[in-house]
Amino acid sequence: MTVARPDPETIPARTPGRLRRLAARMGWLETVALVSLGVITLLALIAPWITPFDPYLRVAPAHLPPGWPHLFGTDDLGRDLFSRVLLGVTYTWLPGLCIILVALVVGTALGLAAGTMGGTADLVIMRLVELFLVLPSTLIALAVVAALGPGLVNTMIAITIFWWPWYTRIVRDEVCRLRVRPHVEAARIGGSRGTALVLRHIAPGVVPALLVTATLDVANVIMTLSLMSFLGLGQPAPAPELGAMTARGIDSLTVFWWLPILPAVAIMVMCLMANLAGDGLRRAVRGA
Amino acid sequence: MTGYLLRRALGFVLVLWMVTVIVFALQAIIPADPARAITGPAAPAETVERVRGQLGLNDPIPQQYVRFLGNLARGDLGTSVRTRQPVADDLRRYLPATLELVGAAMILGTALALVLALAQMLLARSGAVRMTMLAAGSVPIFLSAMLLIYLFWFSLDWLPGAGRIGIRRFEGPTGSMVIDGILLGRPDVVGSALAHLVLPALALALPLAVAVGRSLASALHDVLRQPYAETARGKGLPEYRVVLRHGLRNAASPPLSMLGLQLGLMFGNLLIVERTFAWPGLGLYMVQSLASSDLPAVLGVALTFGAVYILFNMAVEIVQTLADPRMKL
Amino acid sequence: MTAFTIPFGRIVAASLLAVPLPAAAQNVLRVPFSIDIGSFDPDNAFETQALSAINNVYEGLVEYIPGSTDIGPALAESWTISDDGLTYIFDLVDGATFHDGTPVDSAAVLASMERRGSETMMLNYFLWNVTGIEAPDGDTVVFTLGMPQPSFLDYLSSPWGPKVISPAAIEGNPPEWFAENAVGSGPFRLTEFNRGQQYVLEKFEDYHGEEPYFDVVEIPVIPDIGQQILQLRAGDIDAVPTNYPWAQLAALPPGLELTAAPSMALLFGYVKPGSPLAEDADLRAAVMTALDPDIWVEDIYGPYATPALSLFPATMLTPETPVDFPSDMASAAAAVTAAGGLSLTIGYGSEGADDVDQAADIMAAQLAAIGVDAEVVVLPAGAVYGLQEAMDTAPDIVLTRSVPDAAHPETQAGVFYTTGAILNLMGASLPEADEIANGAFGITDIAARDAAYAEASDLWIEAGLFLPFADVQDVVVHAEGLTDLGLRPVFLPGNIDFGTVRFEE
Amino acid sequence: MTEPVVSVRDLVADLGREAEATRVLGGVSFAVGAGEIVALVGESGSGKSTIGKALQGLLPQDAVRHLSGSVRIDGTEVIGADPRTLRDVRRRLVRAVPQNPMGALNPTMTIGRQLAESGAARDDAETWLARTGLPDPRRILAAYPHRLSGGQRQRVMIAMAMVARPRLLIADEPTTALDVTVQAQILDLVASLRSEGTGVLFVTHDLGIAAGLANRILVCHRGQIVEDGPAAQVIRAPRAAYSRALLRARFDLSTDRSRPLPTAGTAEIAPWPPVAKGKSWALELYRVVKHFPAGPRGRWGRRQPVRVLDGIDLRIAAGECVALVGESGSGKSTLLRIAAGLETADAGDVSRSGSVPPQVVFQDAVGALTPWLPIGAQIGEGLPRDTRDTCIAEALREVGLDPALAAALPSELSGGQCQRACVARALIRKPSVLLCDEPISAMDVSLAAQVLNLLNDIRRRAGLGMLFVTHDLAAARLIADRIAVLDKGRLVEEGPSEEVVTSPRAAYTEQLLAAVPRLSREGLA
Repeated sequence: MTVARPDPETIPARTPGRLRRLAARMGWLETVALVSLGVITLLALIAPWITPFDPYLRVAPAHLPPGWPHLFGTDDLGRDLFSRVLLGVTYTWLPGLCIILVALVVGTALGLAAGTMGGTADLVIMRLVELFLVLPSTLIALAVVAALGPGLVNTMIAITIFWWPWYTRIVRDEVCRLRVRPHVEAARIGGSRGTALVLRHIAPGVVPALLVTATLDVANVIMTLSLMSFLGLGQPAPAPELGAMTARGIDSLTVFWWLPILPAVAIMVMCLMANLAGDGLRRAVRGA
Repeated sequence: MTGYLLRRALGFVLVLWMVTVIVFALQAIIPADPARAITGPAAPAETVERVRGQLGLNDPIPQQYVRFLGNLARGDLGTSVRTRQPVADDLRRYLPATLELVGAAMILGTALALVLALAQMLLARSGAVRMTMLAAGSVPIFLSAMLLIYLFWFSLDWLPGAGRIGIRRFEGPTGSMVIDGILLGRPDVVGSALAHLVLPALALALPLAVAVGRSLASALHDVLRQPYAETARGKGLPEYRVVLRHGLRNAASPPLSMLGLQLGLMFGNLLIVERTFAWPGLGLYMVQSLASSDLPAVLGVALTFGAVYILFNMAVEIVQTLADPRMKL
Repeated sequence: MTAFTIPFGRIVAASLLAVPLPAAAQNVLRVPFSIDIGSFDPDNAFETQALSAINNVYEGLVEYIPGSTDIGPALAESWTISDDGLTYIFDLVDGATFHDGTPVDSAAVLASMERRGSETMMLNYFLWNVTGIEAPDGDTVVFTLGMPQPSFLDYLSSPWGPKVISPAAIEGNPPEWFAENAVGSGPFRLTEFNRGQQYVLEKFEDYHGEEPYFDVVEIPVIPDIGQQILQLRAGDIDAVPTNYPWAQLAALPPGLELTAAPSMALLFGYVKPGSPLAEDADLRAAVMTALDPDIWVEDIYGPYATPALSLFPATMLTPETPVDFPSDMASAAAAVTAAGGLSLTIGYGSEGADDVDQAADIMAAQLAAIGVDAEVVVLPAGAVYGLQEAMDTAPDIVLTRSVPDAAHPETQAGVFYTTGAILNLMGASLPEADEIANGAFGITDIAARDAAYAEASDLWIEAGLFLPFADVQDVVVHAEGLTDLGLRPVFLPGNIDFGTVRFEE
Repeated sequence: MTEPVVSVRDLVADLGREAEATRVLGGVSFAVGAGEIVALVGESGSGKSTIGKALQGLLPQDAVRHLSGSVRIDGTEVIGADPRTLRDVRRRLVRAVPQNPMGALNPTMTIGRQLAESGAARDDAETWLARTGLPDPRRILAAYPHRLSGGQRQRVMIAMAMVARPRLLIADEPTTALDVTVQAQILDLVASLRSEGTGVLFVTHDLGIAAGLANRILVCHRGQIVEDGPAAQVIRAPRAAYSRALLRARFDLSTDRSRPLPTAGTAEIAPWPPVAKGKSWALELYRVVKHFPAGPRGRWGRRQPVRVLDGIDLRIAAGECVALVGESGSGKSTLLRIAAGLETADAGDVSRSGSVPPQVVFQDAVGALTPWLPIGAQIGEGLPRDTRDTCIAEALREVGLDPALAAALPSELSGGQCQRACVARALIRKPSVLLCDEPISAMDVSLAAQVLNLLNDIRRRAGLGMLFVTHDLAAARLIADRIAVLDKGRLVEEGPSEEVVTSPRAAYTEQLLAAVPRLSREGLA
């Protein structure tokens, strides 16, 4: 063998700390926000056990302004507002995550199906998606809840019904983009077929776009949930749902400002964190 | 062009039809009984039964649906249980106020979005503008509406906080106070109507401005890294001209789509804003109709909103196409 | 800051608003409504907040006297009842005219009653017992009843009772016309019906009775209570008639005061027949211990409500022995434990007022204290009327704050409690109580009548079918100096009588 | 050298986003005189484009970590100048022609307005458009960029730069994105600018182009100018070792095709061993026809079909390499995809020998690897588990990669390594035909030579049939036994490589041949 085969090239030194590089690309503010999403989820999970007072029972005179030991003051019935807001995170955050997760699962499955099967399946699914997307969703979700009866589960169902098509569209578009990418063609030529091809060579490529959208959507879902509960369609009392708490306290704005403002601030913080984290992820993914 | 419009019109009808199916299906599962709502809880069973017969509620659902579609084709949306007026008349009465408010919110929101996005591009690359934007967009609408009223009307007395106009008994041909005021040459009416529009429109516009502004900022960011932006800079153009002349038009498409989508979300907020600002529009009508399970009215509002939404999105699509010479209708 | 803002506000007001000031100093009363008036038709609508508007534009033959359940003259200046209780003869007032200038005479009353009695009218049941109406002369109307009905005058006095409408208007217009127009004989004329925006009543100059203080009543539609409160504080409106947050009544802002009056609004609960609460006496006693209104009524309403005495509003009848809630929390908890735990759902209609959801809220907390797993559900609009069709999913207790049609106990029992009653939402049936209530129908002696109804009330409570909680007052918050609001117990809360209300000089 | 319009002294630049910064320019000094064309030659990553950007003051602000030295253009200092001065410099003194004209024009603005923005009066604009050889300048002024072809756009870009009568024109690989025939025309155009008195800095990776065009050549390597001299001298007697290596790796139509290309580190090269052409056809295409919906839209939004392949007959024997040559849009990639089974033909037959379908080596080697899977897993996909690891290691060694790379992700590899991995993935399945879709067109010369050698070696050793699709006749001649020329969906010429190159029959082939830049050392002397 006389061919000058080049010397075997060696592995380039792996750059240390992929996470640190991701954080650097996201920006510190966004990284903090992303971490705080995890913290909020943790808080939402353990909130029922760490509230300083029983959020359902009268623990002090009504309408105490924020102070010690009642950090956020007390409400109309003398319940500790801080405990209620803390528990409210559970009642607002977890349903929001649930809606997004369910929508993600359904949307992704249909999007993968539409994108990879093509033909009639694609046509049918995407027409359906388009229909759902062009319907004025909040309005119909309201009507759905009005029909099914108020309540957290019904509200979640109503919102989910109008949320999955977004993900289907994103997944389908990404799949269509990825499907014609050389690496998929290469895998096909290499003999990879069907589900294995989709799951190994296509689906993981959809994750970044989905992740960004889903993170940004947390804020949207929370706002929609709180809107529903403001209209009296969310989780009824005594569950301390943040939107409902704000709604109920709104008449006290000028008298007991902490009743509407502090739950709303909690909503704001959650939305802000989700938005920032989503922005950061988007930036990291797109390399802006 | 004809083909395009034809296709869109077909889609338009299809979606409206879907709305009718969904709302009609809701009617079938809703626990309230329209006949009972009409006759009142005190009516004897025979009367309720008779009204049921008159309303055709005893017919099979498909038959009811077909009849409903037939009436719809003639512009008959039935009679409101609550107001005892033809729903079509009620809609005509409430729609102009809503269109005026939504229109104002759209214009204000788009303008705000532009300002926010440009501020983010040109002034501060830091997080300050973005944080303000995001925080403003994260306030629940019912609180922001109330805060606007409290601050700008109650505390500062800069702007009116409720109703459409400060002048009694003014009526015009279009139902939009601003346009009627202009048509009839009444500057006082125009001024008052505009002043009344500011706060509710602002409340509606805030989430819109944030969503569209972010979309625009992101699109601009991409566009300004395109080679042609570099070409423009290479010609020695100042950055603001690069942004305005080369950036905006090319970045217009995603924020325009976002604008169209936000209209759908705005309908939900509209219910709250109209309620809080005592704005006599379809949102208010909807809230009250929902509360009294006035199905013909709810159906009518849903159809109207659906039509407005779809028409607007069609218009957005056409504008997008016009903005980009590469696309052909 | 204020130094800057005030001129700015003025400039905006001067340049943009250009609100023309009224030329002559008129007395204008501005009272907001939370929702549109659905229909102004007195015969065909169950309005709640528009009662005083309708009752100030239209008049019936008789009416309740403000602040009481006594019946006084309206278009009839006097009346006689035959000894057998079957014939009522009304003498009409002299000189009354409709807003269209036509005189109010017996023919007009006949025409109006004919309209009210017709099948298409929602409120025709007010005349169910009337077999004939005659007009022997222009000033006299004679009603003949099918059976003695001591509550008949109450029915005629009811805010939803029959009104006298101009026959010319009935002749000349289709029935729907009355949804937005009115020709009555009351102290005010309906001059503007601007749905969703505002309604205006103006003083009727030729009114036969006492002249009202206000020349104009403006009724803007302001759905949001927060907006109403701010407008009241800013002086843009004169009263917040209903739903002023109870918690804020104790410390009203300067310039505001409140008028509280007795009301027939009774907060009570329907219990689902067959629920453990209705079936098991021990559990019921335990639940009642926890729900004892003595404990929580003040938390919600402050001084403006009292624990209920029976299933009838205290202003309607006062029982000799009020309902007694047990108070031993320890044994209540023990009973729940003994039964192996208990879970209950408390429901209320989504159209319910804020205090009802607060009550549900607090009840759930109270029940939690004795180990009951209580959940609150909100029923969709209108669903409370369909509960009997879906009993398996119905809540164990449905809370409501309701007002009867009239001040007679029959209107309470016959609408809410007796078997098959229209608003007997859960389909409760207790024959022995029905029997007593039906027996009391014809009793004219007030004491005997009340005793009978009180006995029926006790039976219903003991059977665990209904639970009375609180008599809630009618509280109107208004500008300082507004007086003589003319609040009537039978009217729904917040219905200010525009004919009597005035500013103190 | 005439009075310099640009003089660069000790230009040092560190670039990098976020934390890490890299020294991209390490003390660059040179000058360009008026009316002089200076070619800046270097491989990708050598910093040659950064020099161009630095001259315009257009280095991305948020990426510049350090910038020092001096760039004087017509007496104005650019380094450290305020934005106002920089804009003025860009408007009056320095203009650039981009690498890819496709994206460099604003799609939503007419050519006329974009030229006007450049400071051109209408007459001026028309004159310059005409000078660049564009027909009907008036029509072009009113047109939107998407109406123009790539060559036309590049002419517009040149006109746009030249209307400002700049002192210096920076042309950053202005021809690489264009078809070969258009490339030559653009080069002629650039050469003609000399007469305007404008200095031209011509950035390129191709020594051949540089030699044919420039007065002087600068060779750029790792942020340093390693060679600066008159073009003829640099080509004939390069002083720097790097320049010599560049020259040696370069191939054109006269390169010796009997032996592997010389690459860095190889001194003496033996000729290719003869390869036995198999008796059987490894791949047969018979009257293949293909349509694409690419025409104008009909009423319901459907596009009219356009015929992209019009009855193609092509056969490849085992052990034989056929090069398919054509410009973009000729249908050559479509043909390859049909041969690979990625698309089906509308008419005609495709038959392949053997049970393993043809494997493909793609142009975009990085893109052809799934980004989130390790190299090894991709190479060994579908292989029996027990022998997988040894097979992968063997395949990696075969293409000259360290078997330890099996665990690496594609993003951790260089472009050349990725292409080798792709070849390994194709070979491990032991196909009878290997299809190569422009595998070297995106590569620097030295890398291209390596890959070309590798492919040639492998097909000879494994007796593979190979279809080598390319637009580069020089590469085609080197690797292929036969050359087929495709023009607008038709095969216009087919024959043994040497024959096609030396005595083409089709006019189109002649055109292609004329466009290939040559390093005629004699001519320069």
